[in-house]
Formats: sequence, structure tokens, C-alpha cells
Amino acid sequence: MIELTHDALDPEKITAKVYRDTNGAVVTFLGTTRDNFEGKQVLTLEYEAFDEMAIKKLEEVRQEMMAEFGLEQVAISHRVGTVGIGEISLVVAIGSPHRKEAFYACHKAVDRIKEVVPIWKKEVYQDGSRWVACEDHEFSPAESHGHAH
Amino acid sequence: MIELTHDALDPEKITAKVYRDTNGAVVTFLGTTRDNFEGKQVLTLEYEAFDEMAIKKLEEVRQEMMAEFGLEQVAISHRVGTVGIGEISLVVAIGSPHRKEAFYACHKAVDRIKEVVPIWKKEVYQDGSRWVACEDHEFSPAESHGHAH
Amino acid sequence: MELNVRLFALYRERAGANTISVAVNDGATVADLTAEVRRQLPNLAPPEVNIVVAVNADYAAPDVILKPGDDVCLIPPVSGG
Amino acid sequence: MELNVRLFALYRERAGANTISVAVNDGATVADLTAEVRRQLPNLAPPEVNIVVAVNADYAAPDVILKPGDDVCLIPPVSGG
Repeated sequence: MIELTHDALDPEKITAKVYRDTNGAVVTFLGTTRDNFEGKQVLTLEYEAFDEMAIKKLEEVRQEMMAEFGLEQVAISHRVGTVGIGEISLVVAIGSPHRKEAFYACHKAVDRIKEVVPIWKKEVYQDGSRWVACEDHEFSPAESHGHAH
Repeated sequence: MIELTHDALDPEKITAKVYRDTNGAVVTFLGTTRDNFEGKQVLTLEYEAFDEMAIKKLEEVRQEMMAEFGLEQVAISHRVGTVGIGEISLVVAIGSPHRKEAFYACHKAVDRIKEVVPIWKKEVYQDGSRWVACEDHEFSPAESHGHAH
Repeated sequence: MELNVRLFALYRERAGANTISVAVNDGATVADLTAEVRRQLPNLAPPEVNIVVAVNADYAAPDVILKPGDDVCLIPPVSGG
Repeated sequence: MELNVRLFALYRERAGANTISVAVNDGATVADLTAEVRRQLPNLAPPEVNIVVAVNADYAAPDVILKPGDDVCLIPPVSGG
């Protein structure tokens, strides 16, 4: 139920993993690559991962969500390498008898993935590039340095 | 972006409506039909709608979510008629620059749909059937009467 | 006036009809209508259950005044999704 | 002891290398290692930024004691998703 891949993600295939006749709800998150950063046009994104640890951490997040929300179906796929604009970089799919747990678990899983999984995203512009420090972080490309969590 | 249909729902097609290169998040809810109710095997489900009003209310829910969460891409499809076990009866797909709004709006949209849209679900068993009063409601098939919201 | 009242789902099955004809006074409200419906069909809904009414495809409060030709529907507890 | 320290993303680019060799005393901790890394590569991360270390593919607290042969990686702020 965990996948780290250079291939394009197929949300339908990943979501299909969490369908069960005993479930009434499937909540899916698709992370897609945005075409701009503070008005600057992004041409493409490069995702780099520390593979062994990323897979381990993705599985940890999966297990955490299953334990915390009493779930059995949690699938996570993360893409690495070059990802074009508008393409899917992350899929989290949760199947659950009831929707509340599915929504909470899916949201928290994405938050945790962005906190703990050693994957890095570089935005490539016409005139340069920038390692994204962390999502929604006010970060000027000029002072492109590391930032503690 | 609103659909009430007898045909099988195609989540990928519905989700595709909310993709935008300016969006970083797509959250999708799939409501699927469960195979049991309090241990009783459900064979199939029958959805009935007051069509004109259901479409109007679905569009109202959509507009509410767009206004409350500052969104532009909200797609809702609800199936009616006979729906087999494990099939999809409802799809809500939200596209948003950021994930928080997408998760909140999707969850709230589903809650509101279940509160205000005039659609009714009948569970068909081997030995009878039951109009479901409202989801997660402790409701004995024996005293199968209406229940105010 | 005579109103054609449409029924759905549970109410349709309980009444054994898609539509019932209900006579109310001119100027009658939604509350007057549901009171009359309860007289005609005492088993439609138990007393503790509020019968929800839609007029012209929108929910109508008990004090809404009905007009001839209104599209009046009784809405059992919804269970979509 | 001499440790091979792997770098990723921003740190890899700043150092201009996938791996750096860092000499620390036997019994050195993760904190000792990052102090030494800062001496070798003062521009890797500004002083106010904590350099996060993974030992054998898991996050390691500053007081963890390093052993020869440990897989040591420096983890810049993550930005997956």
C-alpha cells in the first residue's frame, strides 16, 4: 500500500486498493504540481528522495493513521523525479466504513508526510530553480537556505 | 459541475473537472454502498430523488462551499436508481490551491448533502427492505418510521 | 382550495400513492397543510416526527402561506450520499 | 573515526557532493557530528537552522552515539507532497 515511483501516478488504480464492500467512504488526496510560486512561472518540478528512509517513513505514517483512526485501508503513493506542471506527485487514499475517520486520516496523513518523509521538491523556473523549504512557508528564493521544522 | 444520474459514476472523469494548473490539491470523496446494516446482508440499494429540488440543493451546497472556502472548483455527482453493493453513489471532488480548504470543503459538502438534498436510500435485504432514515442514525428496521432532522 | 401533494420514498410507500389531494382553506399555511395531511393519513409519520414540506422545490417553513397551483411535496428524512 | 555522510537535495548542491567524509572522535554523538560538519562546510546551513541527521534511515536525536559503519545522512527541510 506504499509506493515511491518515477512513473506517473494512476489515482484510480491507487484508490482501487482501498475499496471494500464493507466500506462506505473513500477519501482521496491528490497533490498536484502548481504552475506558479509567488507569481513566478514554474516550468517543472524535480522530486528527490532518500529512498529507503522515505519508504520507511511513508509506511510509518500509514501505520499511525490506521492505529489512530481504526482503519484498515490506507494507500500512499509518492512520485519522484521530474514531474510536469499539473501532474500528480502524491496520492493518499483511505477507505473506511464511515466518512469522518476517512477525512481526518487523509488530511493528517498528508500533513505528516510533508513533515517527516525525506523527499525534496525543486521548482524550476525560466531563470533558475529553488528547493522548496516546506509548503506554505514564506520563503524568498534569494535567501534560499535550509529551514528547521 | 452538478450531476444527478442513473448511470454508474466515473470518479476519474468527475475529478478531472476540478484539475487546474494553479491548484495544488484535489480532495475527492466517494460514497460507496455497504454490504451490511447491523450485521444484516444488504443485497442492493435503491436511490430515489426529488429530481428538480435535488439538483437545486446540490448546486446550493456547491455554491456554499465555494463561498465559504474561497474555492472555484467543486464538482458533485449523485447516482440514483438501483446501485449494487460496492458501487459509488456519490462523488464530491474539490480542487484548491491549498489542501486545508479542499479537505474542509469536501467534508462539509458531504455532511450538507446528507442533510439537505432530497434523496432517499432503500436497503434491500433477502427478507425485506428499509428506507434509511439518516446515516449513522441508530434506527431499528422494526420501527421503520420517519425521523426528523 | 385543493392541493396536489407529491410524496416520495417512505411517505409514498406508506400512502400507497405518488400524489394525494388535500383540501385546505384559502390562505392556509404549511402547518395547516401538514395538520390536514395527518388527519387524512394518520400513519404517514408518528406525532413526534415533523413532516417536512417543500413548496416549489424548496423547503418551506410552517408559516409559509400556500397558493393554488403551488408544487407541494412532502419530504421524508433524507438519506442520500 | 571517519564517517561517510550522505547529502541530499539542497545540502548536496551546497556541498557540491553526494557524500562527505567527516572525522569525529570515537563515541561522538550526532551533535558532535553536526558541529564538525559546520566547521567543514560553514555555508551548508545558517547557524539558526538545525541540521537534521538520519542514522541508519531514521531520524536521530542530538545525543545519539555514532558507531563506525553507521549510515549517516543529513536531511534538509523536507518538502514532499
